[in-house]
Amino acid sequence: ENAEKKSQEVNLYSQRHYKVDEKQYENFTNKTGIKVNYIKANADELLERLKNEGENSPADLFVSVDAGKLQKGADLGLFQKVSSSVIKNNVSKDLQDKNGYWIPITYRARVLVYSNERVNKEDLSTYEDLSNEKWKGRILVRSSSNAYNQALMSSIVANLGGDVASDWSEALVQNFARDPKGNDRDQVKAIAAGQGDVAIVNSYYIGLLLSSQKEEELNAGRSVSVFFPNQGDRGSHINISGLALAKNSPNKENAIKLMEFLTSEEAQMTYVNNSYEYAANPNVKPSKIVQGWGEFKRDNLDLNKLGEFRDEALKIFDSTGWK
Amino acid sequence: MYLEVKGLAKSYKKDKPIIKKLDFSVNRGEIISFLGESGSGKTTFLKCISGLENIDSGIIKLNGEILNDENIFVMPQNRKIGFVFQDYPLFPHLTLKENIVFNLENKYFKYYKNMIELSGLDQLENRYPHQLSGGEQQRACIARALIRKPDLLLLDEPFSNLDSNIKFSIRDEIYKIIKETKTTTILVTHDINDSMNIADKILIFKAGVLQQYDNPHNMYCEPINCYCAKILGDLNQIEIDNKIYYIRPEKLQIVKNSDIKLVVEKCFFQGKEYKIQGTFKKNRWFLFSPHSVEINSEISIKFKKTDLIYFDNLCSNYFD
Amino acid sequence: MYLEVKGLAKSYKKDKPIIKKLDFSVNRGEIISFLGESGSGKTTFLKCISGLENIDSGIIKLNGEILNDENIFVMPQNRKIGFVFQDYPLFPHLTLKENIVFNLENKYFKYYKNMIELSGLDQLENRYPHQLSGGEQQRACIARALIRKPDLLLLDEPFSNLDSNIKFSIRDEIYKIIKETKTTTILVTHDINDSMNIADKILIFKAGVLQQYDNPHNMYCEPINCYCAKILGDLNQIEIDNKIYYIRPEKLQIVKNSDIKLVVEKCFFQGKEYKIQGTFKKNRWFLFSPHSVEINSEISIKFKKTDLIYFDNLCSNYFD
Amino acid sequence: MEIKKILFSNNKRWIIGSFILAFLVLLPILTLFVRLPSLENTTFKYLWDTLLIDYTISTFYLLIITCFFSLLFAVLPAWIISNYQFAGRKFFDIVLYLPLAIPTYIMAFTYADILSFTGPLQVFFRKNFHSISDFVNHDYMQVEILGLLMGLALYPYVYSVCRVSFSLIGSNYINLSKNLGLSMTKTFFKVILPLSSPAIISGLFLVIMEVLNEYGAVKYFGVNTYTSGIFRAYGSMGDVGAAIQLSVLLLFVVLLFMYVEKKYHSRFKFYYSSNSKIQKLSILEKKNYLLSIVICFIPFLLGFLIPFLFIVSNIFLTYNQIDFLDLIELTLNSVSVSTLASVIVVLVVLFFLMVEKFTKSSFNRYTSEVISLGYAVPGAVIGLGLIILFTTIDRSQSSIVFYGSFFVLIYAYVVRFLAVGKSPIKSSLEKHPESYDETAKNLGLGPFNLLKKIHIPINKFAILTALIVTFIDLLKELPITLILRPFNFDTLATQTYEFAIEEMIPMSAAYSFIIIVIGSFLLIILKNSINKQINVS
Ligand SMILES: Nc1ncnc2c1ncn2[C@@H]1O[C@H](COP(=O)(O)OP(=O)(O)OP(=O)(O)O)[C@@H](O)[C@H]1O
Ligand SMILES: Nc1ncnc2c1ncn2[C@@H]1O[C@H](COP(=O)(O)OP(=O)(O)OP(=O)(O)O)[C@@H](O)[C@H]1O
Ligand SMILES: [Mg+2]
Ligand SMILES: [Mg+2]
Repeated sequence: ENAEKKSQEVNLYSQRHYKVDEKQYENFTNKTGIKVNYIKANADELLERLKNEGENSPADLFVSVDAGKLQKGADLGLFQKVSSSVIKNNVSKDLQDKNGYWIPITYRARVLVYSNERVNKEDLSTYEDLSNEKWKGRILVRSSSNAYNQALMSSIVANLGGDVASDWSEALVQNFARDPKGNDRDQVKAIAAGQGDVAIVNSYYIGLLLSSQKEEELNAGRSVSVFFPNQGDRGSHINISGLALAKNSPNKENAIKLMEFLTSEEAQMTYVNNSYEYAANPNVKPSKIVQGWGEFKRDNLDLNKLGEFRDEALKIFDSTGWK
Repeated sequence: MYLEVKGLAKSYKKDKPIIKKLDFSVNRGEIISFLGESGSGKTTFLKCISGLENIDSGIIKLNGEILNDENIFVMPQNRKIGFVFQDYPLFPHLTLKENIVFNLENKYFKYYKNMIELSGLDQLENRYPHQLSGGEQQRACIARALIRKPDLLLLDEPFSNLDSNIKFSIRDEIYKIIKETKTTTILVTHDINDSMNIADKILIFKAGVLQQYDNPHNMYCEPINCYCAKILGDLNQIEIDNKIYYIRPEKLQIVKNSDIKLVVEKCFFQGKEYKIQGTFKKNRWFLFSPHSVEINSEISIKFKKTDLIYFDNLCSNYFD
Repeated sequence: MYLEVKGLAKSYKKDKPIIKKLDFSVNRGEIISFLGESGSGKTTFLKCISGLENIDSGIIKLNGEILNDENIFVMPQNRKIGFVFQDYPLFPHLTLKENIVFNLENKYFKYYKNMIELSGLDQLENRYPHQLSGGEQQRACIARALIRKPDLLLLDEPFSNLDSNIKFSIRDEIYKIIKETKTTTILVTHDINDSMNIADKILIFKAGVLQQYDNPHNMYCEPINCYCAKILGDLNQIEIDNKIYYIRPEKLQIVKNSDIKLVVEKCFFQGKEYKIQGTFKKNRWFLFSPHSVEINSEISIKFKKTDLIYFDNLCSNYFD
Repeated sequence: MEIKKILFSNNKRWIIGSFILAFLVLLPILTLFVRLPSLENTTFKYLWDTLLIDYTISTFYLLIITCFFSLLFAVLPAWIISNYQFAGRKFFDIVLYLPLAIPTYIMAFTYADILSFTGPLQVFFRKNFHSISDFVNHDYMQVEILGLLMGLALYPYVYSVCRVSFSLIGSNYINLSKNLGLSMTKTFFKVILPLSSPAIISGLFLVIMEVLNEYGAVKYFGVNTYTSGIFRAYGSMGDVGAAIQLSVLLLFVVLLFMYVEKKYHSRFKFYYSSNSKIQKLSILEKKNYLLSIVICFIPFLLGFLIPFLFIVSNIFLTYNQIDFLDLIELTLNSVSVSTLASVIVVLVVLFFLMVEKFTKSSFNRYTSEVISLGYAVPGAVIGLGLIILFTTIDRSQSSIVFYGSFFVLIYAYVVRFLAVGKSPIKSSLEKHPESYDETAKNLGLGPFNLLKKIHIPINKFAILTALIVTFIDLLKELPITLILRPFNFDTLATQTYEFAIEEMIPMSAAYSFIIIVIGSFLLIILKNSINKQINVS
């Protein structure tokens, strides 16, 4: 009886904590009768918990908004491979884990936004170009303790090597308009306030800003434009939200069902319409606001590299004074 | 007249005056003892003099200068009055020396050495108050007040916190210091012994009114009413011809036989003599005897008519 | 013997015993006064008796039963000993009545009415401690202890917080209550007057050791050493043939002329007589006189040889 | 020797009981010590070499600024309210406690929003005084501003102790100073402040602890404190060992502060002892009236009114998106765990203090000191300790007994917040004379009855204070709840935080609003309770 009862549940350790997720889980339950339980916390703490729990862990799925954390979990041997053809068919090939430990559900791009007044679109090109002296005192970005910045730096190390990344970071820090602080929305506001001209931000937050209830924030959002860097070469840096199946998952079947559901077109539509992310399912178009920025070429670096080069990226931040 | 108080009235609540009307004056260098029951307003009186409380009406004049009347109010900071408070005398965060010279004008620093010797505190300068005995604390407070050469010294029950053993020596020392520095002093107390031993004049205060103001001897021998009489010592009550008379215990003599017979209730050994408590016509009487007497025995008493004291018959009702 | 204490020793810190060795016993119904200086360990002694402190060694026996020795320790909850503490005796959150019947066994409730009348608290049953005067609080504490019919009553300085006016009446009342209930009592105090007035026997305690244990009269007239002698009253010192003798002030008589001449320093009016302080060969002397004498004048003194008291010459060094 | 004494004492059951309980309380921290890797650890070395100096400097800088503002907002208003009668006094006496109801991170997020380019302040100037709007267009996210904001959020810790202390000092010392010729200002600086310094320091100690453990607000303002270092090691670098090492180091820093506080406290321990007279309020002079009102109004205005109104306006903005059912559920969640945990905290505290009181053993004095250590450790680290601890226990039993249950969550809360519940009860107990205990024992009371019939009734306001303060802190608690909560469990604080870090501050308003309203309501009760303590003792 106990086993039967258990099979009607699936347990998540989730770093994602958006209202849209709850909606998805509800839909899933309505459809399958399987109840979704979740604990929301920071990725590292959840991984630590998973690691310590070992065989006794109640967790079936680990959910993260950073490929690096998924790779870290895989490295620690906390996950098991998933071989569902349904899922494989649901998501773009280049977003998938080469090793098969995790699967993507959505992704975001690390884009540039610039002041419509003070910056010519033509002057922008790549992330690397931001270290150019012409941007002295004009660049805004948040702190290096932010996971998205760490992923960006990891991607640059992976693509261009540590030395280039280090030089780039050093020059970029010189171009900072102010000490890194605040969140991505604050970087945009700082452009509106004239404290800087170009900001490195997450596409997702621009979407949020542009749907703000506050008129002044909308004005601030409209005074800037989005630019996808590196379209001429490797493409813009992206990071995924993804799921991984826990090694000792007690409700494995349900977990796979949930993964299949979340990558299905129906669920993917729900994501993009509620959260300004890009869908991992190639058949699903992003929301209106996001579509307005146009299509872009994404960096198809193996996303596991984001985790692999994390340590090096951190050392570069620290040695070049990116606070 | 050095200190003059005229028509002083003070109340905390509208219709319950603590001091109804007080007139008296003090000569320079005199020690006055202000005697009253607990809660009768002694501390309040000192606070009025020192400016820590406002007065309702009246005039306070010190050394010819008006400190307080209808129009004038000299701030307490600017009155040269030393006040030794009833409790909490020293600042706990300062050493004894720092306490004494606390906020002291430069010109007075030269008295420090003398003052600290006079008060016998020379070894203790660097101690904190909690490292001092009660008596040492008291002396320090007095030194702190005196070093400023106050025009007037107010002592609020300076002995109330002391062991009775230590009390006598401290009382004597304080007396010595005050007399040597010739400081005009008002000593507030509820202990008649302290008053008698120190004061040049005693002021008895009751029900918001001055009752008697005189030197100890007159006070004892010619009390103005039964209240004052009782305060200064035991009184035995006797009715003669429907009139109530009083007589002091030491005026009674035990004799072989007489009309006045007492049943002994208690007989205390008091060192130099025995104190006997007995009943005479339902009144409690006291007297002294060089020898012990047996409890429940009857003794005969004799006295001189001239030693009887008479007050208005209403007197005792008035004060109870 | 009702209460027996044998070889009692107590120390808080290893090498600084408060009580070195104490042997004494009390008869049923007696009032014993335990007399010692502040800090000499009086309270500690009472706590040992009542079981609130452990003892280092010795035996405490009450009514034939051992309360504390090497092996036995009766918990304080289970000793039938009433303890009236030195300070803050009443629980602030309970009314006077609730305080008195606090944790009272049913069988004692019947004494409540009598006890509250005896202690004169009948009007105040529903007041809270902060609405009571100091004396009322003291009496309530004693009532609370007595209503339980304790085998032994311990009073720790029950008068120390009181006005001296009020003190005498409370002292008398307590005495009356104790004697009426025939309660064996140990009264701790540092005031010799209280001891003399109340106690059947006085125990003088100094330097961790019992000095003398006797009735007041013997104590005064035949003190065992100079310390005990001085505690009970003023002593005048005189050297005759290189030996130091003492004499009590009341044994001195003022005469027209004699060999012994005194310079008068002070003359206090004390009500029934004058107390004179003077110097005789650099020693401070006291004596009494029915008349005032002039300060700085010389008076002649006479006494009887038999009134002289002699101690070992080392005695005064020993206790200073 | 000491052990022998314990084993042979009459109270050995109590002493051993309290030892076991103290061991349980400290277990999560001890677990960390056990896991403490050698100092050779490369991450630790790396952090030590590159960042820690900077982090330490900015930590102390932030501490100094925060303490400065806490004192500024606390001391003078407390003095005015404790001593003067003026119109509005009663009102201020209540509202000055209120900023405590606003979590620090909400204070930081809210003010960053208010002061930002798109916030009401700058918008107002742009719309109405365009010419000078440039003067207010600044980057306000500076460490100094953060210190100011944290000062606003935390000053009530200092205010409440000052309020009590100033009232208890009473009129005696003030009269004495006047008599010795001191002006009121001089009296304040030379007498009142020194006399109150133990109280002020103990209040500041709480402020310091809060600053050391704050993470959300400092991260947002880009200020790297010592705690940032711990999180960098733990989170970004994934090195739990280094995080533990740093926490232990932090623990030593805190122990140092604790030692200083104790020393200071013991030096002045005696001064309340028997002060009976309550200070009579003086009438405020006309010429000082306005100034006093301003001094009292500013902390309330900045620390409560403005952020509160801003949050309310955000609620109106997002009115149609509020999920009321969810709101009610989270409120119930928050209230129930906070209630349960604060009651347990108070019970545990009472147990330790009572055992200390009646055994009088120095061993117990130490145990009841060290149980406060949990407060010095960042919540996330305590969470980590508990994870390690319970997963080890669970693994050895190969079943999930405790872990991931409310039990662990409450356990962690208790470990972390014992210190908060302890201080008001302890200081109240210290004010009562030993003779209460002795009398009660002499009258035949055993330990339980002693607690029930004497100590709980006479310290009831202090116990209430402890309950309320702990409850409010728990209501705001974040890191422990995040990591240790059971499945599907959210509190008002976690929901507020999730919206806030997702940059949806307006959406978080409804949740923070409830935290603030519940907190404020309790603080008003607290104020009465504190005032009663002042009058009773
Ligand atoms: N600030 C005050 N406000 C209201 N009533 C007061 C104040 N200070 C004192 N009283 C009351 O005035 C009366 C006289 O008080 P005061 O302190 O002057 O008495 P006291 O004679 O000094 O008594 P004690 O011998 O106990 O010191 C008391 O009933 C007291 O309660
Ligand atoms: N619990 C304790 N621990 C250590 N020392 C103590 C303790 N209690 C009292 N003492 C010390 O023991 C000595 C005797 O104290 P005790 O209270 O018995 O004196 P006392 O004779 O009652 O004095 P007083 O007349 O002032 O009440 C004092 O020096 C005191 O400081
Ligand atoms: Mg007084
Ligand atoms: Mg004592």
